[in-house]
Amino acid sequence: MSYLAKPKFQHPALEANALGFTHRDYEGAISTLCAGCGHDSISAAIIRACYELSLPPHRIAKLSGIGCSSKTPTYMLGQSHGFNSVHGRMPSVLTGANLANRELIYLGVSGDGDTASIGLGQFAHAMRRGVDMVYIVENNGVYGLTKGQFSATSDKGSKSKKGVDNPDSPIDLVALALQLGATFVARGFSGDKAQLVPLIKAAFEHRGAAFIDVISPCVAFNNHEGSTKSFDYVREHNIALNSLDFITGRAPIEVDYAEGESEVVAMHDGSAIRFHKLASDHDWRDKSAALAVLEKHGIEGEIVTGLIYLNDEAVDLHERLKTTSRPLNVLAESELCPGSKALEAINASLR
Amino acid sequence: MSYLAKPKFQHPALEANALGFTHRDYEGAISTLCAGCGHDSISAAIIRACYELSLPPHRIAKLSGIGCSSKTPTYMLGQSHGFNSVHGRMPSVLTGANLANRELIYLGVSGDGDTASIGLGQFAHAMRRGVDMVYIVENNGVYGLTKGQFSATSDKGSKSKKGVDNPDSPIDLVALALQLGATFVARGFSGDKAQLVPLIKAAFEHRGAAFIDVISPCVAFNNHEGSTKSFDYVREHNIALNSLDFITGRAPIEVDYAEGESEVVAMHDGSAIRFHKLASDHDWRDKSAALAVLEKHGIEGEIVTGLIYLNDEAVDLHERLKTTSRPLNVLAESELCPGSKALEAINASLR
Amino acid sequence: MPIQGVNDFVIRFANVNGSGSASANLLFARSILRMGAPIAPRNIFPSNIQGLPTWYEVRVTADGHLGARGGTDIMVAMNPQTFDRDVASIEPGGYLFYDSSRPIPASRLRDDILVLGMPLTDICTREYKEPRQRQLFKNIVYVGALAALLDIDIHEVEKLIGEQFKGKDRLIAPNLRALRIGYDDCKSRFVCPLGIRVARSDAVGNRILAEGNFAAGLGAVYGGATVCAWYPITPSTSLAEAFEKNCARLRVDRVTGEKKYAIVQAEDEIAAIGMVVGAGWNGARAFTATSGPGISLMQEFLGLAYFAEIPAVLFDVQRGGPSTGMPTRTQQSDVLACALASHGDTRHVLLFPDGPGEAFEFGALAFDLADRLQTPIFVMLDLDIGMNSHLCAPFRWDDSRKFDRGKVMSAADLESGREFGRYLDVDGDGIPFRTIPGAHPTRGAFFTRGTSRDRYARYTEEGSPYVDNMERLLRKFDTARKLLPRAELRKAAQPTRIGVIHYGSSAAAMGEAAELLASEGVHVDALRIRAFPFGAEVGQFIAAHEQVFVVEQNRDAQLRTLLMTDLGVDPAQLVAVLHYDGTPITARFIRREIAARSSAFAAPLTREAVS
Amino acid sequence: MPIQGVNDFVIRFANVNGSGSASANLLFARSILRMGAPIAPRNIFPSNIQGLPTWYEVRVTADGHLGARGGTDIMVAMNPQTFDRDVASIEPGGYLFYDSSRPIPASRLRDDILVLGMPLTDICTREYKEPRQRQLFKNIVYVGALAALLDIDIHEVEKLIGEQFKGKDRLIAPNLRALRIGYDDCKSRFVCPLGIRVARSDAVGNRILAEGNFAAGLGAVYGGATVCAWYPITPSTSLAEAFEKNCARLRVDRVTGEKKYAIVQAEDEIAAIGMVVGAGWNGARAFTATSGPGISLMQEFLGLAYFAEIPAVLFDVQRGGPSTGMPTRTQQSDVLACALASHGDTRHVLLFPDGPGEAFEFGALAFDLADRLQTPIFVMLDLDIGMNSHLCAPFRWDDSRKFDRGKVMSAADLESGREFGRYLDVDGDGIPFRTIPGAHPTRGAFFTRGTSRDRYARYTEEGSPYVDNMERLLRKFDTARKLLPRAELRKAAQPTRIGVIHYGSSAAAMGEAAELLASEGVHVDALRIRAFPFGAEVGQFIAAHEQVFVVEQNRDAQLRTLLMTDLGVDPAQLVAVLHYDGTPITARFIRREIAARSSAFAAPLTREAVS
Ligand SMILES: Cc1ncc(C[n+]2csc(CCOP(=O)(O)OP(=O)(O)O)c2C)c(N)n1
Ligand SMILES: Cc1ncc(C[n+]2csc(CCOP(=O)(O)OP(=O)(O)O)c2C)c(N)n1
Ligand code: SF4
Ligand code: SF4
Ligand SMILES: [Mg+2]
Ligand SMILES: [Mg+2]
Repeated sequence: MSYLAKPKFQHPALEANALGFTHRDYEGAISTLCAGCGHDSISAAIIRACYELSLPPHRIAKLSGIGCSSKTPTYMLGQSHGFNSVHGRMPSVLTGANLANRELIYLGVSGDGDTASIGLGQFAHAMRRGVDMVYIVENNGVYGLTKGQFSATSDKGSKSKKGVDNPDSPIDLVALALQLGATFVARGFSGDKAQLVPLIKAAFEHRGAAFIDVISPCVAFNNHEGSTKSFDYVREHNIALNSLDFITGRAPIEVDYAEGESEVVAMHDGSAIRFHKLASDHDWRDKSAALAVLEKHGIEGEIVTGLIYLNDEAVDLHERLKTTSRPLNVLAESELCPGSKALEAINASLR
Repeated sequence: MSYLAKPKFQHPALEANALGFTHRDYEGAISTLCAGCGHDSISAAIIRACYELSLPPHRIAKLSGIGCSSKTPTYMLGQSHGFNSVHGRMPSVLTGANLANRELIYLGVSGDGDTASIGLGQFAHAMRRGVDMVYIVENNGVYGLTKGQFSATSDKGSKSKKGVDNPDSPIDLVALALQLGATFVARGFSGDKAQLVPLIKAAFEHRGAAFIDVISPCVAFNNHEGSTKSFDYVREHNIALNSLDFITGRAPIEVDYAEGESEVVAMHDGSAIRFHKLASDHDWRDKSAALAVLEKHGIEGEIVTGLIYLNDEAVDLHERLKTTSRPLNVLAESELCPGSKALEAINASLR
Repeated sequence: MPIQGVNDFVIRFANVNGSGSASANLLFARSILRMGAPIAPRNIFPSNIQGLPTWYEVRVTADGHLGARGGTDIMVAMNPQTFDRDVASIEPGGYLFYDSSRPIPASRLRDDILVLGMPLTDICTREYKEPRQRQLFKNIVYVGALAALLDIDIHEVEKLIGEQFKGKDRLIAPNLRALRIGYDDCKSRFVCPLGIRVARSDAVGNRILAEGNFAAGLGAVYGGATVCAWYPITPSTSLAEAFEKNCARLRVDRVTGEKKYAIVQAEDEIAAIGMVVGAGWNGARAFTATSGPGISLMQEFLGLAYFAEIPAVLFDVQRGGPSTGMPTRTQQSDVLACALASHGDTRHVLLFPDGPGEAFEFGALAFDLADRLQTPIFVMLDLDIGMNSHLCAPFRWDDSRKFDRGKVMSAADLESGREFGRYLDVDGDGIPFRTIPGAHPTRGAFFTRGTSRDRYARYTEEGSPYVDNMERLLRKFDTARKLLPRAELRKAAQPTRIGVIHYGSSAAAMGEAAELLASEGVHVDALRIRAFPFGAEVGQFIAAHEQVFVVEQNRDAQLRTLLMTDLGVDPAQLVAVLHYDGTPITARFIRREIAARSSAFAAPLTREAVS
Repeated sequence: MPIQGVNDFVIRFANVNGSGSASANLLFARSILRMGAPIAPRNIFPSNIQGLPTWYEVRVTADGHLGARGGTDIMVAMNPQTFDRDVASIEPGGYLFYDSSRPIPASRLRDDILVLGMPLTDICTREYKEPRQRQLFKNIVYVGALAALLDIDIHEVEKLIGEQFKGKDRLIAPNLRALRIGYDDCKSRFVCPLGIRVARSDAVGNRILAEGNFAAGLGAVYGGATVCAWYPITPSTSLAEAFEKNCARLRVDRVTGEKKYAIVQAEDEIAAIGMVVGAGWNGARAFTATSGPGISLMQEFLGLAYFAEIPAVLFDVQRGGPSTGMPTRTQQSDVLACALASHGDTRHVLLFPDGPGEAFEFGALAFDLADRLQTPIFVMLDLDIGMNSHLCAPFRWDDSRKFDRGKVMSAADLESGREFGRYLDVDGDGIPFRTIPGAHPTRGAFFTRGTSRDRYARYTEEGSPYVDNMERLLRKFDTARKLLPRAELRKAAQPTRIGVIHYGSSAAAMGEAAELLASEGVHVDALRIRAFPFGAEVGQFIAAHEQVFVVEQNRDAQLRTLLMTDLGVDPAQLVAVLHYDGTPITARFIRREIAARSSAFAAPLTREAVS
């Protein structure tokens, strides 16, 4: 269990944030997912996070692959441009978009099928390149949209709705992201918004590849007894390493913790995260420790949640490429086209 | 450095093995790779291993993707069927071949570009499924055949021949294979045949997904000062965890170790591996330890070689699928086609 | 006057996805079948799991016209979201059946139709406590009501309920009760039956009702497929599932539980076709099932399989393209993507089944062809064939039939010293011999690659062996032409200069359209293409007609393109008739198009509803 | 009699891959250029890095015939592996220059050629100590010898050496020495010059010698491309590299070192095109460079880009297909794979440059077209254009030219309240407006998807908005037809009923073939296609000729297929002339084919060597 920092007063639905936007300005079209689908809770958490961070909605680009999860960008951030691309290839589309304009805020939404099966390669390489983005996998252990086949994150021995055991070893996307060089790695649970919203906020403020695996039960095909991705199972096996508050320069939030110690970590952009350690003594700066904690709890069938690894000194793709600080998509002709003089010199060298 | 068990007498080139085949019977066409290419040494090691194990050449199927490395199956095992498929997709072709006939011995050969870039997804999923095979990556950190671009295994900061630094974090295929469920994971060096041949032999005897990452310098494009995949660099930074002898039931080999302790491990098929611990006290049964040892030496720029992880109780793909023990490709019509009677029953159910 | 018709009307159910209506609607449809009246049911569903509009339509057709007809005679409007649209879509003189629990203002109804309101929700609220029960049984209640309205023998419905819940017997009684509630209430409320109704008939005969995907999956079992590698995608998923289900029933050793097949859900379509290629190379009969996006992803491997000559079978259950397009709608728009799959010069063999019957037949035959021709064989289904149930002749299998494994050189052949060259055209038909890996200790091993090589499979970069090989592949393609199922001719009652070429799921609508046209005095000979490359009969047919309509369910006249390139036909002779909005093509549409553009049609056209 | 010719012969170097011969051979070729004689050099290299046979051929052509000619007049046989083949391939009366250090029996030589043996190895062993030096300088020695044999001004070669090693000055002297050794030794050994020789000329003019890949990469710089995502593959790699090299020179801020471009070597072609699509969607000019296998892998994304209307540029440097095929050989065999890329109904825009000049021009233009048409634009090069150096007019750029960014609705437009519907055909040309993400705080955001939607980009599964959209895409394609580069007509000297259609790298050979034919009295009008879809002029050209040959470098007459489908031309009118063995097409080949099949050709054909 995690504890959410409760602000001192209630936000009414229409209260404006620092930018003057209301919560409604971050909402999207009405969801067409199944009633009770975990994905809808994640959409709500994203909306909340963006609202609370006062992100300008139109400066967010939301991209996804194909699947129920990948449909969700339609159901949030109606003022943002969105791109529901092809199955498993959101990472490359997002990378390209990011190359074109480094100033937007990139949100990638994917599913476990989309990321761990068909999209595994792109996922891995986007992490490795340090693309500045928030990459959220809405992980239900099944292919929702194609009606309930096992996905690659489905645990060995987990039962399908039809009662068949999954024979294959699961892919732990958190462990993979860690190993591949993601610099912000976390896991959340769609049923625990209190933990999830600050994670998403922190991820947005991180420069580099931020990955959040959100366990998100599929009520239609993977919420039964015997599934290790059902609401009940996840609630019972959730090991929350920490909870955190995201503190912007503008609006520090007073918090009231129930237990444990806390620690404030400054982020590169002047904001800060306040960590509140919970289940274990996990050091989120230590990659090996992170892998070990995953392995240890994994063997027990437990699901580690919280911020698992953070390296806020990350160097993102643009820094690696040494791209100009201005967005490439606004550079003018005069800056891009070398003109006839330069061409004459080239011609001369070819004689 | 590792030590090779020297048999008591020299094998002349034409001495027959237990099956009556000579070394020559395991050779292939003349290599068209660059003189001195590491890949040729690996081919020689594979030939040696197959010869020493007395594998029937025609019962081996050798498959590969595209690249200099993937060309090598032509240069070995001339009596075996080979399949030089498409770039990065050897794992799926091999999986299909294995499904068709579980009785052959499958050797997959790939390059670092072939496996860690375009083929990462297939590599991961083949490991995860426990396809019974020996999967060898001839890892030179570059794309040899397309003339020297960095590959995804190239270390951060490693210099290209043209003098450019690699900005991206490398993918460690050994760590990935481990995490994805490979049950035999090793690393070798093309310059150390003494260590490599027994590793390959042990891999062949392992049932399940056996992965060997073999560092194999590219003399044409990645053997210069500043490269971390050059002969010199690898020699200087090689941390050999162990050396091993592969002991078949038929022909136990007497060994003469130079240092350290040794241990004999029985394999599922009655053969045995004799481990000889070298550099550190690595326990190859412990996955977490294996990951930790990789991480530790990785930070130092050192290259861990030897048998890194082994789980000989692995359950291979066919066992998971509960396929019949006979090869699917020999099943007769009478076994496969249910005939008109069964069809009548089906028709009845559709009225 | 309300529409009249015995065993001849279209009923449409407007439901909400995931509300449990599907099984009730199927129950309704099958009860008509048990009355002996031919039906053509069709599902129109969204790309979503729950909560969106979905429709189910049943055409009851005494004449056995199994294509979609277009138009709705009676609408069962159960979805408030689409109510207005649904009401508007009823043919004048038709019927509206709806849940009148919440009053609907007259302005939202129509006065040119007969409106039948029944307070279904109220009835269920009265009869059942549990909300889920209320929801589920409401569906059965309306089936009961429809039985009354349409004069369906209630005992047939009862019998079906008994069969359906066999094993879950405690569910039988409550379902029967719900059925009876609907039936009785309806009888008490309206004059039954309506002008449209069902009457006992023997027009169904021994025909079966099957989905094309089921049939094709079963065909693969009969064709000896042992390896299936696939990746889920609508509308092909149920094909792989049908293979699995039938294998589980028919191919598992009773004693040991061992399976005589292997099914792998691959990580994507590239891996799926890779596995099929690997298995085919290694001598197993292997297939994948996919749809358009999968075909796009498989292109590179398809070029390899063409060039390296690997047997493989692909079932492409086509949906609306391009891109993700309309994943739950039907089209025939992958014809070119399959026929020309891959970069470079390639040509692939396609089969076009017209429904479940041929889906079964070609589903088995494809494996013989793949082995014989050593190349990928595409079985081109579409969503309409694959996911809708169609009435068709019972599946048949000749027990004396043997698998054709094609030209495989056996260990004995090799031992006898017979010459083996992997790409040697020994018989002049362009088809070389192959060996199966592991066959012989010292002979017959060869190296397979997608790069060019000589007749003995030795690597070469020289131009002339390359050309030699590419020309042999053309010869092989000509051989294919002779081995494939012939096109099927349906001659007009009278000699005519008008021909129509069609294929796949257009067949039923085309047959009906030909009848409609004939009744108007326009006679057309119709040729149903069953395979590509085309046999000689196709060229002859075109040559024998002045004007040839090519009926397709795509925008770009894809088969017409193949007719031009494969047979050298003048495009001026081929008039494209194209229906591609994602709904199944109808006889009305074909009739209208041909009538409008036929040189032989003189009578003025009356405007009418077309879908 | 030995072959005679001034500035008119073909020389071929037979070397071993990786032996350092490439730069020596280039030095040789450029020295002829400096003499003012037009040349057409071509590389024939294996798919391997070191140790296999490789050839370099220079056609010296006073008449400026820049296509491959076929046949070799003088062979520089430096590769013992291929010696016999090389000797056999010399034209009767030709010349053989070889390393006579190891004696070769007369039986392996020929007496209908002039044999010139020079003990190159012996000379180098004598002159140099280091084995590597011996190897490298041997190449320069033979360049010196050839200068003597062919009467090339040695000072031109010396000057070139000076330029080449500028900055590495200590290498100049030893190279000059090696050159001189060869020159002097040769003069002392043989009667120089030979019957074939080089003479000063001014036929080159201000032309440049450039590779098409270099030109296209440079074109992308001029066209304003800022994002390049690619995956290495022969023969396209050098295109991305040229972009990088030129950007590094021309687009890096001198002060900050910041780059006004981003190049990502993707993990594969799917990711490469995905990045291009993402960048194009986000308003950057983006491209990828690839070859056939990459095109196959990109199919799904290409369907998305077509349907979602994303600007993108692809350079397809075609090689021998299908599958891996002949990776180091040239073909035009991806025409259909590109024009029809993806499942579903799609049509794509192709540009066909004829060499480096248009590779540069179209390389820039493609970005304007992509933005204007909001769709992928394919620039179809091939290995011959891309990786061989061609003489062409200097690159030109009009500084008053502005990028055409197409229909982008700006923040100001949106602010002004102008109506925005992403898929609204406001102008009737089928091209809708788009907005760039982030443009305006509250207006103009839309959702991009590959599923069907209405004119305002709202998701829908209904048939009629889908059809509406697909029809608009056809209108847009017709608009493209009008915007693309016109086909170029080369009228015969006399009126003729024979037409020839050709494109891309066949241009030079076609021009020469037309001259050859004209000299035999057969006049042909030649139309060079520069883009697909075809402009009206193409249909008119075909209509105006009785017989139209379509010259292509593929097996399946792929452009001919497009002519039939796009223009409705009767295939009977289009005679395919197909050259596809992986070598560049020659004038001799085209002439022979047209002569053999032309209705206008009466004269009997003499048998001759063709390549
Ligand atoms: C190339 C391709 N293959 C297959 C599909 C079919 N498909 C749609 S969604 C999906 C799986 C989605 O699973 P996941 O990403 O876990 O999303 P979920 O629906 O569970 O949220 C598949 C296989 C497709 N759209 N494209
Ligand atoms: C689909 C596709 N893309 C690109 C290529 C070009 N290509 C050939 S080999 C190769 C890289 C090989 O690198 P690696 O696997 O490391 O092998 P190496 O040559 O270094 O042994 C590439 C990109 C190809 N053949 N196919
Ligand atoms: S099927 Fe599952 S994942 Fe999809 S919307 Fe329904 S509950 Fe959510
Ligand atoms: S290029 Fe490199 S990898 Fe390829 S053959 Fe030469 S040395 Fe080996
Ligand atoms: Mg999922
Ligand atoms: Mg490599």
